[in-house]
Amino acid sequence: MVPTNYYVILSAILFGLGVFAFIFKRNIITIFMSIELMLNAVNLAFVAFSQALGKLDGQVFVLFVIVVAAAEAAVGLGIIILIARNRQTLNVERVNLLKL
Amino acid sequence: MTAQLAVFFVLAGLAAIGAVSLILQKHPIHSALSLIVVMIALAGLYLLLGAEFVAAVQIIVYGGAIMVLFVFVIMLLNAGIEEHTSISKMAGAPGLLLVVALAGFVAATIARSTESIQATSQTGELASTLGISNMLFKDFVYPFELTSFLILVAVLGATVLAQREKS
Amino acid sequence: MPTHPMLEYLWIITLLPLLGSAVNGLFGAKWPNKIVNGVAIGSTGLSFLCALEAVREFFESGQVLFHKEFFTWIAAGNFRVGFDLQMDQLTVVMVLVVTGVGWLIHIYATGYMAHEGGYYRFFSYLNLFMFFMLILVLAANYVLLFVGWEGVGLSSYLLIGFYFLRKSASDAGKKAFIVNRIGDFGFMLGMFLLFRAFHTLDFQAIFTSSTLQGWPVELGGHLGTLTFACLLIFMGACGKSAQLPLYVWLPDAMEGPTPVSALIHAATMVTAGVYVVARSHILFAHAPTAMLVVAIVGCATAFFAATIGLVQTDIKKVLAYSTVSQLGYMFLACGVGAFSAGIFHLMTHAFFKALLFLAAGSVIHAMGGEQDMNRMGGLSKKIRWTYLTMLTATLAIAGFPPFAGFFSKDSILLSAFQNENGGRSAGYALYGFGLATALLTSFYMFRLIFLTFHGKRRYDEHKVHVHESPRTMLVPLMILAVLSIIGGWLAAPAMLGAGPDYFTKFLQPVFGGSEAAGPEGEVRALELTLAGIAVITALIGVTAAFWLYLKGSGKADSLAKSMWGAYATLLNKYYVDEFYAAMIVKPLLWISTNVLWKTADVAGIDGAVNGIAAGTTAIGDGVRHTQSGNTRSYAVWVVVGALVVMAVIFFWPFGGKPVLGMLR
Amino acid sequence: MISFFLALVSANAELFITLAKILLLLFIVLTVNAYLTWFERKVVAHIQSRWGPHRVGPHGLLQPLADGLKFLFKEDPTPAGVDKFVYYLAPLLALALALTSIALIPFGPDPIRLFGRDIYLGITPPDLNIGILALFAVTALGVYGVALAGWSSNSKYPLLGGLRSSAQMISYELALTMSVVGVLLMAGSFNLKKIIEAQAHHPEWGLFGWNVWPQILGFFCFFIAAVAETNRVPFDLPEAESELVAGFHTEYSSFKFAMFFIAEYTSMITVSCLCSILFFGGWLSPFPAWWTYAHYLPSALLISFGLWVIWDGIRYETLFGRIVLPGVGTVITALGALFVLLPDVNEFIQAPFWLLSKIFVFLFVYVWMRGTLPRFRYDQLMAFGWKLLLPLSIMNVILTSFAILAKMQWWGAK
Repeated sequence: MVPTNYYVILSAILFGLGVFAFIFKRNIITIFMSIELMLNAVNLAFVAFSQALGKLDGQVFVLFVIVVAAAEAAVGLGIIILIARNRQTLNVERVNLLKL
Repeated sequence: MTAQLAVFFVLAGLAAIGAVSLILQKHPIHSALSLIVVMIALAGLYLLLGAEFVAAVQIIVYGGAIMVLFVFVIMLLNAGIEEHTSISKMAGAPGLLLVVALAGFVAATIARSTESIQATSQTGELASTLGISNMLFKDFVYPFELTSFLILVAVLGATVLAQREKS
Repeated sequence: MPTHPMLEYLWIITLLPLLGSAVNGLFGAKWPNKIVNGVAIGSTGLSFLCALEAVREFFESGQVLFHKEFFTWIAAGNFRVGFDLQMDQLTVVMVLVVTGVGWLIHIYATGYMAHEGGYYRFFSYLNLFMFFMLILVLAANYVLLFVGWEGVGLSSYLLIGFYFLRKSASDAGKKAFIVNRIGDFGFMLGMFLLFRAFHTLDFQAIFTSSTLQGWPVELGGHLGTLTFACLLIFMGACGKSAQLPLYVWLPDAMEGPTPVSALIHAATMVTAGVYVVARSHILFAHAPTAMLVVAIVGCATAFFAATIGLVQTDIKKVLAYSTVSQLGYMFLACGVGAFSAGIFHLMTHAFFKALLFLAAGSVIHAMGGEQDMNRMGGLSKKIRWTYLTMLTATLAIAGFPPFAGFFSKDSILLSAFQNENGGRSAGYALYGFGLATALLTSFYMFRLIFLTFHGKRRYDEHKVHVHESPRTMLVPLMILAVLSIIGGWLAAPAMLGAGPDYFTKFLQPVFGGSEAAGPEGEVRALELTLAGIAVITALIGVTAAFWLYLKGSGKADSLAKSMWGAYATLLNKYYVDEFYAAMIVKPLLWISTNVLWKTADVAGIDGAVNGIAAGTTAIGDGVRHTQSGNTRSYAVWVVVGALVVMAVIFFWPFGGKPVLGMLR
Repeated sequence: MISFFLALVSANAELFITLAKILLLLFIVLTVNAYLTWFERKVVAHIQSRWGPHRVGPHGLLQPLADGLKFLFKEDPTPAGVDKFVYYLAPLLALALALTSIALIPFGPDPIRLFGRDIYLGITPPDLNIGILALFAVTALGVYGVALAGWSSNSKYPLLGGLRSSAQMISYELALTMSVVGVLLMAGSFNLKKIIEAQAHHPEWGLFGWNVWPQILGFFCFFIAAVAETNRVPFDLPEAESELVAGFHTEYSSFKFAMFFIAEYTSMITVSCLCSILFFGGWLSPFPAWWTYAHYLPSALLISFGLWVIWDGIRYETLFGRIVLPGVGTVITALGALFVLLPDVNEFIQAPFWLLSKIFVFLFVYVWMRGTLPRFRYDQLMAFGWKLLLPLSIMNVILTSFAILAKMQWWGAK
């Protein structure tokens, strides 16, 4: 029997790594992937808790998260394609018109 | 129960390594592959937790659809090695500190919250799919419907975004 | 179906004019005058009829006070004000005067204003005034009365400034408004005092309250709550009824159209003060000091205004000052406890003063807008009806029998003579001044008549072609003339010993037994002698005027030269306006300019605002650099935010979950 | 030494049994794959009125062996500028996933007793709770093999092929899943065994109890989508010879190419298995239960087939053939006879027999389509998938659920 804390710590680690990637990667697509990574970490915590508490709500929420992630991926990738088309780059630091 | 622990550590190590390599890889497609590894490892963990339905969905949707989309887009845009610019000053040392602090906080907070939960002996009861479906279509039916709307909107948005304007 | 429908629906009387006002004000702009007339006169006439019906039912119900609350207006703690109206004998008099005279003046105005611009506006204002005035007289508590009070102030302001393109007119409007504010301030304080004393502001509740029954009469010198309350209320009355310190606005109010002067500044509104004092006579009865003050102020005003009236050359100004002095009479009456006499004079005065103003308006109309009496003369042939009616009114105001003024003024003088409050001497002094005022009144009124209608004409025949006014103007004149003849006969039997004073008898339920129903024995003898004296003085005044202004025309000027100082003083109205300007207006202006404007506003408020703006801009300039437009740095900021939230959750000191705590 | 080995085996037998099963299955599948190519070539040849492979061995039966040897010993150049890791990963991934998917398929309901243990046919126990979901999960990952191969080859045509295949697979995956939902609703479970048993509610109905009849629409959607998933004709755009030299595996040769090849044929087999399990009653016999003599059908078929082989072999032109073929024929005949003689065995082989025969039929249909149908155009493909197939399958789901609801309402049946 694996203690719940192990799962939780693992999810924390994954989340941290996701944040790290979110900040330190420069490729938009990779950044987007790091978001997915964070979502997965959260999912892991959800499932772990649902098992620990003996309730299924956590798993249901994981399903919702997955659905939302799918929608987000669809729209986000569409946006990324547009950016790549218009700015001929995938480096976020080159996409910096968003300032005064 | 050492077998379970061993499996857990294997999968957890796999996930962690995958995440790390997602960061270290220079080429987006390698990052994507690492992420896929993470996801599959997580699916394994879900199985270990007795959440087999979630595990399957994880692989089908994340592995089979979302990540495929990523790979597809990477191939479509023919993304190369990411160039190493450091225009942003914030995303340097301060960012690193912040990330570490955040991870620490997350871990500490969650750990503290788990103290209350004594690991009940869940033998991953295998009928969980039925329970999930009951919950999903009884208690959570309205959120469920809402997600369907969300999907619809997302589809429309993606379509609008992706089509080249006739000019 | 209630037994007394009109009483049950008393509010209809007040509402009709408001309706007319709203209709005219909102839609009248496009309409031809005829429709506007229809609406205005219709609404007022209808409300007049309703008033008559209500009065009939009131009599039918045996003259018991009718009081009904229609809805609760304000309810705050134990402070409760309802929109409730009441009907008693006093109200009957006031309502009939207001609606009746008001209606006549409406009719007159249709003729007088026929060629003016803003026709619908005028009638909208006039109806509005009617509405508020009716609220004022029908109100059953001080607060509602105050609503009417302020309302009439508003409409009078609007109407004085009717020709707002003329600076003098708008200034006069402002002046009236501001001076009234001073009085209203006192009135409100009085109300607060009353509420503190009685915990209610309802008339009946106060007057019949055990508190008041058990209240000791605050004899001379002892200044108790009631004295102060009465004095403050009287201050308001002074403002509204143009008594001594605050009378200055009324003469300027003549800038308004003549019907307005007739309706508001002669017949109805200015008598509101008298009405209020009479309404709260029970309070005054408990405060002799206040009574004395009222009497003295009234008497002084009467004499003072009369003196000014002597030398005015503007026909309306003369009438204005005579109004002030007549109001002084009324207050004198109230002051000496002869409330019914005061109300009686109020009524008769409403008749003949309205008549005077309308006649004067007719004259001005005939002269094509000329108001200076020195440019008139010898009009009696040309405008016969106007002349006759005006003569009637003059005789009435001068107090010749059997005209209305005679009886009312006479009863006032009698009660002044009998006054004990403050000692006999005070009574005699009051009587003396009253008599002198009567003399002056008859003098300046006949001076007006002679200068206007007699002697050789002093205007250019070719420029001005004099013409009689249209029938719409003449008919009201005649009606009012009749009224100012017979209006006083209610008191006649008493004087002739042929029965009681019906008017006093009628008002007795309101004012109680304070006055005997019809004088007896030596009192009647005294009354007759006093009446004789009064008539003689009036005759003296007439002859003096005749001798000065009709016989030898030069005499008046020579007299004026011989005693120039006094004449100039009178001509400049005792320099009161200048005095006020120097003492009050100038310092106020200085303070507002240098302290409030230059210091407080510019330096303080503007400084603060601009400072804040500048600071914000500076901060923005500083913070702007964080917005580098670089997505990664934004990501870092997101992390910072998340970190803060987590820190809050983690280090939440007060136990419990922070977020839920906030939600709860 | 031997004793130690035995001890090891008996110590953790489960593990070793599974291992043995895996090896066996691997062998079978690879062989079947090899002979599937032979079969395909033969059938297509006959469709096009040719002989097909005829030189190597009698009826070209040894052709697959030759091909295998060729794959093994051919030179294996790695193109310049490829992404090495991914380039090597792709074929492995494809093959591994294909084999995994077949590993999830149960070939029979009840175990054999061997060495005192129950041994199930198929690697995983047949009542795997999320069997079908697991299968879909594995097949869903199948995209990567193709896509990555196309991308990593660092060459135009493969890239196009990879793009096409990933797009195509994403598109048809939806239809695939959706069309199965009907069956799942009727069975009320993800468990393949339960799904099959659900079709045996009325044993006397025989093949009329199968899911095809109520789920005919779902079946067509499923089959078409499955064909598209396996990149077979008429959906073989990723490897359209005439447009992109050989599609995603243009740059692959020798054994890496073989892996793709095997993966494709294996997934064909998987799809056939799924079709027969989901819609055609899996291992159920098409005949009503009380036709007991139908149980002798397998042996009858075997015997007659064996006799035909012998008859054909005697008059074969080459000496080698005249020697080998009759031998094979006799073996087959003997096998049939054996089944007849051992009734338990006969009973036992019923289920696998029917399943395998159904799979065989579907494989034949595959080949048949390849021989007859032309290829879709890309836009046609997309339009077909999104605008026709997906709506149809969704409609199928809706209709099915309504029908089930009505059934619950009026006949109160579960």
